[in-house]
Amino acid sequence: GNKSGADANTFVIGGIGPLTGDAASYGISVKQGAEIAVKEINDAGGVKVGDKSIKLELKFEDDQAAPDKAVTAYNSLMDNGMNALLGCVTTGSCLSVVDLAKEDGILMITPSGSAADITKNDNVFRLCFTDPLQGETMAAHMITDLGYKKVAVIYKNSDEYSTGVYEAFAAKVEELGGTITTAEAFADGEDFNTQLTSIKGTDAEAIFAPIYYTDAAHIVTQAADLSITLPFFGSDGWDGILDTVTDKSTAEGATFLSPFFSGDPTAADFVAKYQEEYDATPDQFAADGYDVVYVFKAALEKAASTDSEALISSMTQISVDGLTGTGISFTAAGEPQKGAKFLTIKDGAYAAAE
Amino acid sequence: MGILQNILEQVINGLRSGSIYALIALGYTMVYGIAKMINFAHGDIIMVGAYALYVGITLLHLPIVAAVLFSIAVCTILGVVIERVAYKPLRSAPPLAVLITAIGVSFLLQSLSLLIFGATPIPQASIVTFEGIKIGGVSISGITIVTLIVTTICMIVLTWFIHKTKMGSAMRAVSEDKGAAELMGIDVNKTISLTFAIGSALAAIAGILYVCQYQSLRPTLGAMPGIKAFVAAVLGGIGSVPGAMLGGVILGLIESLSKAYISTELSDAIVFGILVLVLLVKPSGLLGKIRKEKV
Amino acid sequence: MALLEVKNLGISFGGLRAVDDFNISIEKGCLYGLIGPNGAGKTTVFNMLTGEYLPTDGSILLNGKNLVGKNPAQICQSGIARTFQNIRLFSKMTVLDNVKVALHNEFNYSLASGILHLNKYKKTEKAMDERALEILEVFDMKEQANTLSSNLPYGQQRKLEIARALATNPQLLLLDEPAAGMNPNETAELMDTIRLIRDKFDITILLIEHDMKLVTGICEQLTVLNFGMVLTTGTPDVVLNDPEVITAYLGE
Amino acid sequence: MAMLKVTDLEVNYGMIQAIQGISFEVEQGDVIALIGANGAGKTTILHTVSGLLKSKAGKIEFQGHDITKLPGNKIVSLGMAHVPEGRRVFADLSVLENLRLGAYTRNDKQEIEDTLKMVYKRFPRLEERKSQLAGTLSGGEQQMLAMGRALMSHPTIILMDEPSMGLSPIFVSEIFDIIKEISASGTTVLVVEQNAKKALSIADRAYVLETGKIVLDGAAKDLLENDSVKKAYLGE
Amino acid sequence: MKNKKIDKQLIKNIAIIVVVYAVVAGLLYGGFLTRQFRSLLVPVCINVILAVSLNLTTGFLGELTLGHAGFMSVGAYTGALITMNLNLPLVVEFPIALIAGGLMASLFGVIIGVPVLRLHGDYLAIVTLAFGEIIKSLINAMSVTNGAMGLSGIELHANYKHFTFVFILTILTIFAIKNMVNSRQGRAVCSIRDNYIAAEAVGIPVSKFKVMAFVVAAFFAGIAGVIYGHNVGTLKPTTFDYNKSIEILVIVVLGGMGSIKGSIIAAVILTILPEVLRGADEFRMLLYAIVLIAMMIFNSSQLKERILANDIVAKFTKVKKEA
Ligand SMILES: Nc1ncnc2c1ncn2[C@@H]1O[C@H](COP(=O)(O)OP(=O)(O)OP(=O)(O)O)[C@@H](O)[C@H]1O
Ligand SMILES: Nc1ncnc2c1ncn2[C@@H]1O[C@H](COP(=O)(O)OP(=O)(O)OP(=O)(O)O)[C@@H](O)[C@H]1O
Ligand SMILES: [Mg+2]
Ligand SMILES: [Mg+2]
Repeated sequence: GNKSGADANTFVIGGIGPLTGDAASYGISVKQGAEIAVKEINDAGGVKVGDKSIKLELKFEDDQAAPDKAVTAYNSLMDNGMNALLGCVTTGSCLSVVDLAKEDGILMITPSGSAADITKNDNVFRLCFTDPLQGETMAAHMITDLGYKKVAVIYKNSDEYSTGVYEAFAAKVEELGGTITTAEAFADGEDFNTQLTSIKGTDAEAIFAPIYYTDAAHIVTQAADLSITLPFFGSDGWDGILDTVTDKSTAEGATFLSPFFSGDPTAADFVAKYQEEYDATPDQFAADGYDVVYVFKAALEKAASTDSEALISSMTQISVDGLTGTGISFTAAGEPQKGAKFLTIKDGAYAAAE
Repeated sequence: MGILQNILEQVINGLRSGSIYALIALGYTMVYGIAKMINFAHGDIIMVGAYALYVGITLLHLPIVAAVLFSIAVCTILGVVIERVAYKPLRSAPPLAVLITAIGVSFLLQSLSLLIFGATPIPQASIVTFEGIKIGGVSISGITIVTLIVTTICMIVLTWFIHKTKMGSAMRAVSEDKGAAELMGIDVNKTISLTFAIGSALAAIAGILYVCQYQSLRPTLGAMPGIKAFVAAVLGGIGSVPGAMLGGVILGLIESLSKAYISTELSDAIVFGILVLVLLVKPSGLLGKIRKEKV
Repeated sequence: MALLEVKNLGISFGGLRAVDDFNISIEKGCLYGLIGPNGAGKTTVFNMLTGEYLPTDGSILLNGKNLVGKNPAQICQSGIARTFQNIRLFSKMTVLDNVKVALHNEFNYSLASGILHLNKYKKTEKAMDERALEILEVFDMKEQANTLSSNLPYGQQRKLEIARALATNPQLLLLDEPAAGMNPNETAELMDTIRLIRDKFDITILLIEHDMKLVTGICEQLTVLNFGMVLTTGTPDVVLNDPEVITAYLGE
Repeated sequence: MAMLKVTDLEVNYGMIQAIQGISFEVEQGDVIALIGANGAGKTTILHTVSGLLKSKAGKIEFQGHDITKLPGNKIVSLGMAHVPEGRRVFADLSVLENLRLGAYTRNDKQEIEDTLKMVYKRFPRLEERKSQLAGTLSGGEQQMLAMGRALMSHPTIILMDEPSMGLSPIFVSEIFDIIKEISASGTTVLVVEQNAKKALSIADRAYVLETGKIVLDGAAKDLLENDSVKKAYLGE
Repeated sequence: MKNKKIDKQLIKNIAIIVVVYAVVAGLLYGGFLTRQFRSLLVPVCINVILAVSLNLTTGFLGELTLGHAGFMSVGAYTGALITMNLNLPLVVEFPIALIAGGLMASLFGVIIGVPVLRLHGDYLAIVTLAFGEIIKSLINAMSVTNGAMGLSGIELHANYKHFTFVFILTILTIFAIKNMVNSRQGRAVCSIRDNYIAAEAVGIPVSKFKVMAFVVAAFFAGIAGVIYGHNVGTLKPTTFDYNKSIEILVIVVLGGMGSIKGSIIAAVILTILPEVLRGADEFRMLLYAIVLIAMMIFNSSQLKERILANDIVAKFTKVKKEA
């Protein structure tokens, strides 16, 4: 193949995520966030690796969120001289390439693949929280911190992320002495009236919806139509909801876990750049993509080498101040160590929950 | 809250999505019944209609009525152009070839809108401001009522048009035998274009009401409703206009009630299972004629 | 005992009584004609005999066995084959394959030997080819064996339909207007062929035809149908001189 | 001037040349018969004249217009009607709807009603069955419908492809009477028939076709006496 | 005279197979293939198997089938669960998985057979679509299949390293379907497509052969599923949705219904095409759509006929068309 990246002065980061199809918005966000980071770094003269300075190059491939396409995307990237993998964006794709990455011995960091199994190999790291961790954190927050006893759930049973968070959440709620009044599933589509009506028929005190903002936007809108006033809680997928609802008041009071908050002063610079470049407000995925690039940078600097093995072993020794957390570090198991933020929607804007 | 009220609410939820399915199925059946092709791009024309409304209102700042007309015009023209460019060269090809081309057109429209409008969902507020009504504690939203009314009107007009007008019988003639229709002096190409024009205009209306209902736009928004409408049209009986409406409403009701009272996890399996059962009992759909070929 | 014994056969389509109290008895080896004005119900009778339509009443006995309620494939296997008024060939198949489809029940091998091309497959296919060509030979169509059936001219398509029906090895062959669309010479040829089939294959034939030359030329018995009911039955010279038949059907 | 003039017509089906250079003329009010064996190309000629098939070479003129490249529906609106082979009635439409479609190119309601009455008079069976679906008619009934449908357009020329096929003897005579009547009322008729004897007995002129070429033509009554015609097509 | 011709054809086919194999294997094992193309070898074979088997119901039986991916998923899950739980050597467990996956899928083919007896045309198409969705939805809700999380860590028994084996399976499938089509049973199936009233009238038990076509097609789709699972290593229900079924249908129709060679060629082209278009980035799907439409239009255009009528091309394509 044409190993354009083989040149010693560039480090090729391969990205894999959905750029077309139903999940396209997530992949595109990651890609754009990463592009900003790459540009920033290169504009500032590149990464200091040992005594020379090298440039980063991002090659991002579409996998349509399909595991088999992720495999060919991965191989195509390898043909094109990929040095490390930023990806995949979705869990299923991650699982289908982790073993390939292990075989090739390259460093792989997924910005948003949250299933526990992804990091089973020691060359794989993750920037986001795992599904179980999110579920448990939210359960503790709702039951222990806020004192809810009865919670209803809406989750997407065709989605591994949503199901993963839900299952851990349900187990934790039970453990903490709460009850799930009803767990309403959905597979596809934009109509949640039936599920919401069912919830209305129970005595739930709050609704937990571990889903992405696209679906969440429909849910809050339709809940308002049905005059449901219960408070909503979400997972990190909720980030971005305010730009997707027509009436921001419908999302008022919703609380969700997010490592990233576009209103945060520390993110202002990034948000401005992103807005200028792509004419959109960055969401958590964009921030994830951005941060992963900086993690690569830190690892490169620490290892003082572009050698994969050195990079992988330097991963546990770095600490990165990113958009999704300050002082992010990684465990040998590949999990991130960073503080979770609860965001809440207040007066039609995101705010840090107290 | 009483269980009865809950059931009633769920029925209304069924009507809410069912009325949309019905409206989409009407346009679907129109093209399907006359051009004898499963127009897999129909759902995507709905998507275009929805985006056109957004462009009209939000980007061009048109008044609502003008934006609606703009959306209808865009879809009508698009429908005719697609027919001319992609389907007409395949007039003498087997029907499945046209079906695949339609799938190609569907991909094309989706990727174009992805390129133009991006993947992030765009919010678009409803243009229906009518609040809806409340009967005995159960409220029916304005948009549901509007959709039902619009669908019913479309169904009546369409039925009348196809069965009572000269153009309508020309359409049915073309659907059976293009050559023989030509021998009657019917301009086959014009008739098929007209079919697509009407079908696409209906798709635009469906797209408009769809955004009003769900208030959000994305490039793949037409895919699911397209399949659901296909299912509804077959459930109601292929080529039957009232059947399409009935099929859509029933599909919505089955969906809602099975989700509410059987299982949300298995609701797709249940809905499709019921569909299979209905077709086993009535092999030509609810209102379809059984036409045994004369031997 | 007659080969075919039909008693009180009747069918209605909605309000229309298309065939009513139809009786016919055909002896083995007979060349029997069914005639009558357009829309009299002749094709409908065929459709009931072959299981396309379920009669509203009456019975159909072939060799004393009742056929009412059986499906077309079963009836074919019991020994009745037919051609159609509007030709129905397997249009995307060759002439030879059209005939071989009809040999389906005469020759047998399992799906496995078909997929694995076992010896049984090869032997049987060879025998089928031979048999099919033998039948085509009768119709002088051996040369066209590898032609796509839809590319045949009309007259040959009709002949192929007869050949295909013959291949099912029937006892009774039903022909619906075999000479339609043929010119007088071709019709004369067809008459010879029909006689030949009857003699060579020892088959009983019931045919519908409007071409009087063919009817008088080869039919030994006639039944005239009018408005779904039997007008008269008898030998051609008697039937065709019946004044009622002349006014209803023949004219002049 | 000839009403219909065909010059050096050639027609192909894919690679097969079905018509290999044919010329003929039809005069106003005449009955012209085309006879020939199966597969000679009779149907192909009619299809090409009425625009359902496109010719490879040659020219077709109708009432002075060059219609070679015109689509079928335009040709029909110039006053041509075609009773196609295999009847091709609209099976899912009622008899009446079929007939009304025959008058698609006409606009005067009253005239259409009058023609409808005339057709019903000729084919009473059609009136009896006017709301039956055409597909469930018997073969002969469909043939009547195809004929009636063509008459509904009030054509100046009518092309008939084996109009007597599948009709009972009494109706065969009736059909030929109708052809005579139509022609007497000024309509030109171009008829393809297997029943060559009957066809020649009512025709003015006739053409004999063999594998895509005209091998003989002349006054119909002369052809009736022609030995080779007698032998090949009249079964004598 | 006919037999000789068949034999000649057979020799020609075998020659083609040997040449194709030699070229591909040479490139692969000689290390000349890029990794991208290397990882496409098995997917190409899978799509060939899927397309050829779908051709049986859609091309030869003439029934539009929109749920082929459903059968594939049944095979994929069955096979994966077997190898994940058996822990026998590859040579033992993988063949067991293949056969079990195929059989399980054909069992579902029998279940679909019931509606197949009563319905046809678009009504049947909808029912096949419904079955595909029902299967997906059940897999999503079941615990053995691990629901939406899917299965992962499936041993890679069928990735590019096992290309020879997968290639042989593909060839076997092609031969099986081709032989079936040319058998007495296959003729019966085709006769139903061409004119089912006439088929019944010459004594073909129509119902039996419709079901048979579905069962055989499902069997091979199941095999393709098993290979799929053991190539990618992960399975999730959404992979086998209606879009996957459509993808296979596109291959069959583009290749020409009832043409096995066409299916093979189209499967190769349509699997590789989107990958070749990777360079086009965000315009990839757009280009894919345009190429697809253009190919369909060209396929039934006069231009194609004219090109095919050309002497040299005709000589060349005749060889190809005979199968
Ligand atoms: N499926 C049906 N539904 C309604 N009417 C029918 C049906 N089949 C036949 N008929 C009617 O029954 C009558 C008998 O039809 P049939 O086809 O048996 O006539 P036929 O004697 O064969 O006439 P022809 O010589 O013209 O073919 C006709 O009037 C026809 O319209
Ligand atoms: N669609 C077609 N494709 C290929 N060849 C065709 C097609 N239609 C007709 N032919 C061939 O063209 C020639 C002329 O056919 P045509 O139908 O015009 O004959 P015809 O004189 O009307 O015969 P018939 O008396 O049987 O109706 C025949 O050899 C026929 O096989
Ligand atoms: Mg008849
Ligand atoms: Mg002809």
